[in-house]
Amino acid sequence: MRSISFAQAINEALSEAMRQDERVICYGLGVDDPKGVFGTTLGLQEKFGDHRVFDMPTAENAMTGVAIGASLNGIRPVMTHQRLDFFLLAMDQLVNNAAKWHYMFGGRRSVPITIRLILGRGWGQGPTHSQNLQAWFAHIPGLKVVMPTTAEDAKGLLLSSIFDENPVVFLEHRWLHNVQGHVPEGDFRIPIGKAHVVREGADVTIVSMSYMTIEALHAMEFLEKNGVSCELVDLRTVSPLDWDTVFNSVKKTGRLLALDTGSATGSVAGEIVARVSMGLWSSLKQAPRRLAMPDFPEPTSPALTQGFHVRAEHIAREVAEMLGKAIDHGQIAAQRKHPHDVPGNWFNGPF
Amino acid sequence: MRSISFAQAINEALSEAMRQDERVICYGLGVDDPKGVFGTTLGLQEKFGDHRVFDMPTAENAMTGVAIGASLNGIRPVMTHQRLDFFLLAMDQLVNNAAKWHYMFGGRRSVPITIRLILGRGWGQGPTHSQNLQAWFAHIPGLKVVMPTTAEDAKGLLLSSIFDENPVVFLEHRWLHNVQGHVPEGDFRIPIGKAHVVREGADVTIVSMSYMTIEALHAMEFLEKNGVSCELVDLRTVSPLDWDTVFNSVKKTGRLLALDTGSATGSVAGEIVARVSMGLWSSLKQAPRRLAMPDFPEPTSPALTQGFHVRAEHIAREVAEMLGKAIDHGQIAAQRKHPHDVPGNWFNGPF
Amino acid sequence: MNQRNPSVIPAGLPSGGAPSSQAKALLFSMKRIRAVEETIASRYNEQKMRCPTHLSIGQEGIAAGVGLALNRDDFMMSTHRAHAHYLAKGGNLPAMIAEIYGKVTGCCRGKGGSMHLVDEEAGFMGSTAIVGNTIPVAVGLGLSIKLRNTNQVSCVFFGDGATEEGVFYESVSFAALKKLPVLFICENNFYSVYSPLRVRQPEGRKIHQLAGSLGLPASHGDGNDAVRVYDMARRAVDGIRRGAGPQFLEFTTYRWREHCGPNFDNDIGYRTEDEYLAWKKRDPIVMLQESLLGDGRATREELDGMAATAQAEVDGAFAFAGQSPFPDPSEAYTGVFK
Amino acid sequence: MNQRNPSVIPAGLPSGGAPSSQAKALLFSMKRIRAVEETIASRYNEQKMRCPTHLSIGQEGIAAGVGLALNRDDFMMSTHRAHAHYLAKGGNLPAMIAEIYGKVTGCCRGKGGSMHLVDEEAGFMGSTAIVGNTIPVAVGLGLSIKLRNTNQVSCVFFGDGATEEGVFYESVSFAALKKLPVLFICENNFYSVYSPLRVRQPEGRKIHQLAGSLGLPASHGDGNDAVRVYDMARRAVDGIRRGAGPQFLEFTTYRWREHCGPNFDNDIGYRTEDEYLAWKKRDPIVMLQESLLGDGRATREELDGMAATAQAEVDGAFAFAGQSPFPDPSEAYTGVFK
Ligand SMILES: Cc1ncc(C[n+]2csc(CCOP(=O)(O)OP(=O)(O)O)c2C)c(N)n1
Ligand SMILES: Cc1ncc(C[n+]2csc(CCOP(=O)(O)OP(=O)(O)O)c2C)c(N)n1
Ligand SMILES: [Mg+2]
Ligand SMILES: [Mg+2]
Repeated sequence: MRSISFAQAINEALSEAMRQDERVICYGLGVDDPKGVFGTTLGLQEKFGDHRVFDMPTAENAMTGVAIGASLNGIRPVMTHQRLDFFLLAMDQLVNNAAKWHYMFGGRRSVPITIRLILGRGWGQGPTHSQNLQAWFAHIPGLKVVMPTTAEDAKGLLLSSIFDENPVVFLEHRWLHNVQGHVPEGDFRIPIGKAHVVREGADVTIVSMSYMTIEALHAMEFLEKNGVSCELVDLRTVSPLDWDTVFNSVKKTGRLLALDTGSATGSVAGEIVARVSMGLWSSLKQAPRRLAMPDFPEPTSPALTQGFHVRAEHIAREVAEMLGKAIDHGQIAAQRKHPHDVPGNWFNGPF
Repeated sequence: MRSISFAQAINEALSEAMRQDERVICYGLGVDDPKGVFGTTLGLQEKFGDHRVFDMPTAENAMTGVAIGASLNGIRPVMTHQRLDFFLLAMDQLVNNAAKWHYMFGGRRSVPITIRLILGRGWGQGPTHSQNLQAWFAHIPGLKVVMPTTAEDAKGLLLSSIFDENPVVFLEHRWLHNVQGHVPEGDFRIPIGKAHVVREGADVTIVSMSYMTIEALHAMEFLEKNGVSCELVDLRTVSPLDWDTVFNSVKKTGRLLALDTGSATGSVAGEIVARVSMGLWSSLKQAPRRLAMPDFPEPTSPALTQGFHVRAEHIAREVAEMLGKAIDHGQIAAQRKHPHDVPGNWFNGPF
Repeated sequence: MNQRNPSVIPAGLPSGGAPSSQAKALLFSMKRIRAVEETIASRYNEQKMRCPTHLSIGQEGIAAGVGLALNRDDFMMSTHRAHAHYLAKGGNLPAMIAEIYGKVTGCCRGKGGSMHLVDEEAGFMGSTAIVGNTIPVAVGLGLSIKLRNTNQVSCVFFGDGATEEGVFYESVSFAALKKLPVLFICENNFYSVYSPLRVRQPEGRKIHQLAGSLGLPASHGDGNDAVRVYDMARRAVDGIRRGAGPQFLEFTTYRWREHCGPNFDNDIGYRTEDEYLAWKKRDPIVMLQESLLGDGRATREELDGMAATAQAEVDGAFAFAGQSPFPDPSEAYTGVFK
Repeated sequence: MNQRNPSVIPAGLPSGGAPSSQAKALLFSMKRIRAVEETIASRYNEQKMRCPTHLSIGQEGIAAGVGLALNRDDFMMSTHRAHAHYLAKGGNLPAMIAEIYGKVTGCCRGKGGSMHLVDEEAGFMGSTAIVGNTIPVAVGLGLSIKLRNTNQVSCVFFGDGATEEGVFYESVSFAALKKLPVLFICENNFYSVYSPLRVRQPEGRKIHQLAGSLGLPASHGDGNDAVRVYDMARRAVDGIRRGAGPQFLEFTTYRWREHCGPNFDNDIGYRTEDEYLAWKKRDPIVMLQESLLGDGRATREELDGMAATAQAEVDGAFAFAGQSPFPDPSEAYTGVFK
């Protein structure tokens, strides 16, 4: 199968959805500009016209309400924001309207909108271009929250999101846009609400989402060389969360390390630790653990983000500690070939 | 000591703060109207003038920014919203500005604002007048989140909040406004970030906040008659959370039941279960538990809220189950003298 | 497609044509709304309608006028104070009363209450309890109309207070930018809860002028003159349907009773009894009735007949609501997702 | 209290009085800003300034004019594109460059970067990276001035894009309602990132007219004519200081380089090279320079002296930033609360 980037996979999903169903529209700041939201919306306006693909005013709250209203009459809007942080302006429409519409109007009508939010990190994004607030969305009944890691999942889940009958918050980590992967052509869907066991393993269950899955894979490769076998569950959807898959894995390994790209306190990883502790008490061999962002805003200076985010070495260290093994996890960082604040040398700012 | 209501205690705290410090101002929709925000702001404008106590336009986002700006020049604004739900319009100002200001500007300046939000419940408040989103605020580094239960704590914590140098979200549960209690006169403070061991006990630690503490007390009274001794920790502040007090109690009892007025998934109670599970593994005698709102919006019809919220009988049942005791918890509900959707017969709507 | 709202027009009154039959349709619509609201008021203290309820008594002229100007398949959205709009658009009355009583036969199966009404069959797409937050939703409906290329209009009601929200400004601007088929109706009753305009809006602001400066035709009129409201709304709707883009109408009016609930509250100090009485003299129903009687377009008997027809329908609706079952408690735990 | 911003006025130029000395102060301020921005641009690709950086080259006239019209103890707030404003208000230049380099000597100790600047000693109260979100904060400063009864003015800069946010509307309305001492400055450079006005704002909208209809005096001018900007700002500030309430000024201008970063991007298709060249001909620095030389108010040597003075200061600032230490990584974990 051909290999394309996560960003191209998003672009393909949008294109496929719009081709299939003329009710799908796509708007947001810059969707039709020369950069095309990190390449994800390039060419769509040319293909589908400016009535279906359009730029918008900087008015996040109303434009979310507009999506809701359009969806009540059969349109399927996909709205995009270049950073999640900007979307804080639209919490009223998202939470008071979109999330509740189907319930509060007695099931008469749902709100099939998809909201793409990009999660920033590193290279000076700073406090207001880096927030990973999936825990907020997951706390609100009525929202589906999707966080793909691979290009394949990005395409399959975005198509499922667009054709889902409910509001979906679709979170794209900026460090994933250039990740390559094999992606089927055409209409290809991954169901919302299904986690993926990326690697089977025996000793520890690692539960991750989005970019954390990449770091977990690096850590596991290293751990494997050191004789430690982890099972990696990539959530893909954080709400509704696939508790069965998580529970089945922890039942098998008896150990849990939950990862999160957001701040630790009140994180989705915390919820996973809580549910596993409450529900799988007797299967657990030891205390569950969590690795997440510290409870601080992301600082801007590269000197301050050094060591700030969870990386493979931290994951390896944590797993080693759980198993009481001495492992030289420092090797992982030593082998990294690019500065700590970029996902790879392809990235040189600004966003 | 004289006994006053929670609402009067809030009123006294505001009055005391404004008397002491002319930099304190107080505004919000209806603060100077004949109802005075459930009585909490009555008389303030007469005492302190309409330059310090004033109504405002229905413009929640800008008015939060206004509070931030005023606080940068030494003013201490107390802003009030009759429901938390309305404040969803102001998340940009709260999260992107207030919470981060001190950090992102290198500690040059903090934002000493207090935001009073009233949490609805029952009597037909319905989906958009009943949200308990403390978990959202607690997830944001840089916010303090206070949730008093008693009149005494309400006064002491509000005074501490107003004179705190940081942004404080002060959450008042609507069902508490008429609760009576002994409250010291004058300037009386309870420190932010300190939980209160309301009752000592041996068998189970119940961690609660705000109105859940009232239900827990009812449950414990009943449990005590049945020979079960609970320790009740009223958090009072949910961020920063007093982990020492929670941990010390669980170390003693070996059992945890965490209560929350918000939706279960991603709740503060979940974070407590997670941290206790991770940190006190070997002290726990059994799986920790959580009781919180179901993951559904609050419906309007009284037929649908019947059994919807956590009540004393649920707490008693849960504790009894943990201890393997058979207890007829149905008695608690049977003894209740007013409809299930009001805190007492003093309440007859609409808000 | 082009028929008027049938349910607001009593048998025997033609649904268009001569001015006098329109006037009678307006009068009946108002009387019917008034009968509903008065009945709610008189029974509210029974504590069986257990949800916040905002009455429109005194404000019926606007709902009636705008409702008559719209087609059944046009869209309408509204606010916390939505009963009149829902009814004027042809919304199902028994389903509304049942909703307020929390019954399973309610338009939201009891989940929404008075502040959340919906009847999509009548084009009433929803009302919500957050000030200003249906405005962009109605604009989104307008966008959908344009995309689907139908000939509908999306109409949204909101109060003077709602125009203070940023989302109002953003929504009107977007409708103007895209020339969407949206009719904005501001019901200016001079108060937001207990707060008069002067503590909320800059001195000298005229809401319709402000709206005009955002980029769409805007005018204002007396909301207690239902015929005038109808004329203005009709003209606006015609223009919008011709593709001329959105329009804005502000109507002044007055709420007679308390902001939320059944009582009069002129004694508590935020407004004067005199102010209330002056507005009461301008009762939109009485004014239209007198005009019809005055020039002989209607007889006293006709009017009594309307009142009786309306009251019978209202009584039926209350009986329906009363007899309807409550939803099963388990329904609270369903319906978050479709 | 009444002194002009000292740091923007080169030695030998008096800080007020004759028009020619004001013009020279403006010219120096612009040249200094330009020198800073050009130096950033030329060194940005070294990848040592690791944060998004929005340059103001071409737009200096507005910052210089408004900056000179304000007193040092007046307040100023700004946006993602804040360098020019910070400098024109007298903000500490070395601390700004150090901030962009992520150094501990930066005005935010490295935590904020280019998009978060602050120098309270110069009255520069902060700039942030969320479009529109300093506008209400500046209005809150205005409220504080009124409450504390000082004679200050609170000035806020924002772009044409920011006027699309509801919070802009809410903030201007509140300032007008309470007659707060706020000076709103809209820098209309016709673009928000790559988006021209026509895809964002209703046809025919004039931002200053819109602002005027919100309830405050509003006018507009050529932002590339620094003297005119200064005159208008000075008059507005005088009125505000006399207690006449808020004012709004819109200035048109043009950003020469890409939205964010150091490059030119007229080739990528969202605007034309011709448009850029037309604006470049109207370089605010060249225009003022030619005027001064033309009527003999300044000599070529004087101007060269200014350029040299500015560049020396800029070089010093970059040297300072380069030599400054990074913050200790542990600082990332402090300072959430005071
Ligand atoms: C965002 C928000 N803020 C505040 C409220 C509280 N509230 C409910 S109704 C109302 C009055 C609104 O006034 P207006 O828009 O003039 O409508 P009216 O009640 O006069 O019909 C207010 C402030 C709310 N529901 N939502
Ligand atoms: C709320 C929000 N939405 C979107 C963005 C992305 N963004 C950053 S700068 C910018 C352009 C704003 O245009 P304008 O206000 O005209 O300022 P200019 O860049 O032209 O100086 C945008 C849209 C943001 N930072 N914040
Ligand atoms: Mg009103
Ligand atoms: Mg611009």
